[in-house]
Amino acid sequence: MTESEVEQHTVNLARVNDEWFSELPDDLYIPPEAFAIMLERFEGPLDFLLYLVKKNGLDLVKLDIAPIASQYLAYIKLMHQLDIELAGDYLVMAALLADLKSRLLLPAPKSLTVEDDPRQSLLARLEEYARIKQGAALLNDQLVEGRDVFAVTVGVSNILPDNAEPEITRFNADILQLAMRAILSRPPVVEHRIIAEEVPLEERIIAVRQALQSGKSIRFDHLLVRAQGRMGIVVTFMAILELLRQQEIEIVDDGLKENQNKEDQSPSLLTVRGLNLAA
Amino acid sequence: MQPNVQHPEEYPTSNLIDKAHALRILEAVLYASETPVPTLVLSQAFEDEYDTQHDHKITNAQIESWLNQLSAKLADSALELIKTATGYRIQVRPKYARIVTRLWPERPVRLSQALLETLSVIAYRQPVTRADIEQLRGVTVNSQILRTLFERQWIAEDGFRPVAGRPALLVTTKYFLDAFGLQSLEQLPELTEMNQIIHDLNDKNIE
Amino acid sequence: MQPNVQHPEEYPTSNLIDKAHALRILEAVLYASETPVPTLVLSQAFEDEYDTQHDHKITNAQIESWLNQLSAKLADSALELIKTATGYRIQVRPKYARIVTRLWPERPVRLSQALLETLSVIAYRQPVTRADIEQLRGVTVNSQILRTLFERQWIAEDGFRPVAGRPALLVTTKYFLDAFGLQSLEQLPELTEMNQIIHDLNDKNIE
Repeated sequence: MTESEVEQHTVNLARVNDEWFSELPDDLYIPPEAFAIMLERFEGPLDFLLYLVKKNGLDLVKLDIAPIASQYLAYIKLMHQLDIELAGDYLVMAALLADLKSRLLLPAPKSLTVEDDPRQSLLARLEEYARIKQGAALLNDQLVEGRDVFAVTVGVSNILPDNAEPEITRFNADILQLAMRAILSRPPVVEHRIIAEEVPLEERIIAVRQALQSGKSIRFDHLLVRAQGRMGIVVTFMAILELLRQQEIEIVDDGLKENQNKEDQSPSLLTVRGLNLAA
Repeated sequence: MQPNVQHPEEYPTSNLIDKAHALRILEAVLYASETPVPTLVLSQAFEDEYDTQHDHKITNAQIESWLNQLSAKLADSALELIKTATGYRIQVRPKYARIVTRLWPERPVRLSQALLETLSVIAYRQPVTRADIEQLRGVTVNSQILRTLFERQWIAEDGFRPVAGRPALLVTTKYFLDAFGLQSLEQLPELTEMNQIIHDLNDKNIE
Repeated sequence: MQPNVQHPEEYPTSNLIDKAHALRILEAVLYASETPVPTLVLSQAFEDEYDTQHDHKITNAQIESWLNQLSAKLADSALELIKTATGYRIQVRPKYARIVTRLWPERPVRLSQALLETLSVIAYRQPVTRADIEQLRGVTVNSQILRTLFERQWIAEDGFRPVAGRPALLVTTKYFLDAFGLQSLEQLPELTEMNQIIHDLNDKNIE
């Protein structure tokens, strides 16, 4: 997009939305796609607000919040129009600022004291956030072990001077299994955008019914379809509950054996068996 | 390695201790330790070595004097001796961090802006709840960041706020102080005046 | 301790290199390393430092000469430079090992959850890179923990993954098996539990 195109674009926008775009800040000449990138640079709406405050060279203490609120709202509105996805935090702040602006437009009641000034709480938040941000910068300036300095640990010679029998501490290998299970049972950390494939309950009921038709016992995990993922596990379990309710199947092993009998360490899983429906 | 009692007048109580040997004992302990070594542990190293034989105590002043000499001995090396919250630590000087991080790019601790801000709230405003952090930063607290901070043992829970839901109160730990080369929370860099902050942040953001 | 450039004629190609500085670079690398350092890695440490400036390579002979000088520098200390099968390492001399092991006799006893989890990932999923461990555990790998595992010789590096950065592959050792009373890796307790199944399914979904 050339500069003149951007300009044209902006002028058009200004005509459509006089409320928002009559106060457009100069740097709206940023190409729209740059907005998304710009947003990523901020740690949230307060950070963004602080940026606007700084850019305008305003004294935060004497600040008239109205122009900043307008700028913020203008940005949010524009980003919305450009279909740039915004975190909810930004919209919450926009609502707050819009509310603040509308209240400031009303004639100030006589009784309004400094403490009641709705600007105060926002300014206090901004100030406090600015301090936190400064604290973050100061912490970042520290010499951090593992980043700027590296703690020295040298090994100790393995040759024992007196040839003494080293005291070997033995560990139970089960603690490794427990640790691994702890890791595996945690929800995945990375947030994946998984479009959840619907797993129809009806399909699962039919599948489980078919699998158990011959009256044999099947362990729960063998009833699953890998491609169905976690949702498949949940829906398959629901299917089993439904079939139990209809008395088409019965439980052979409830999978709780391990807890009841500590001697028996063998893994235990829910196992079900089909009942003879003809009977 | 030879006994070398050059300055008996300086430490009359420990004239039986060979200074060079004492420095080597301190070295062994400081270099081998995985964590900063408190003075108490350093003096224990000497107890085993000397007290039973010579029936006198090594004073902390004596140990500190030796530590100063050890520090001087490191002046020409890539290492330095520093004092942190939990004790003394020998570390590779910051000047050489570039080489270390280049050789082991996967190793260095990375501190994201979000992590630093979260840590800043906890460090400067402790004790705080998760909700406090959200309120102060204006964004949802990233669980991943808290988990990392807990994992590094830089933060810990310390009681709860007696309100509905009894939210846990978060504080920084001595390991946080160790990692940031601080001896106490009083040594946290001071936050300056508001106008100065705005000014500084301006410079930072423009980068 | 003083810079001491006595033999410039020995290494004419590197006469522009300040020997004292070279020794400090070697120190930084050897002390910061969690494992013995191969000569190759030592020479990499000098690449950025000198080659671009002076347009010449540091030879292995040059490095070995410096290592000898470093070793001499350690003569009066509690430390020594040794060459192992996999590279050079600085360690506490046997004479002082006793003091260290006496101070921390409990050293091997307490295994933190973070250490156990790191170890179990290496044990069950070997060979793994550091990044693999981070991915699975969801937190940054603590260098201190790896250092401890290396020091106990429970884990070792075994080659590298042929991707960018050539990250080292970690495996468990026979000392690990000894410590956990196992004859072989096949004896590790099996993970045929529900969470394994869920985990596998997750992997599948993410791919």
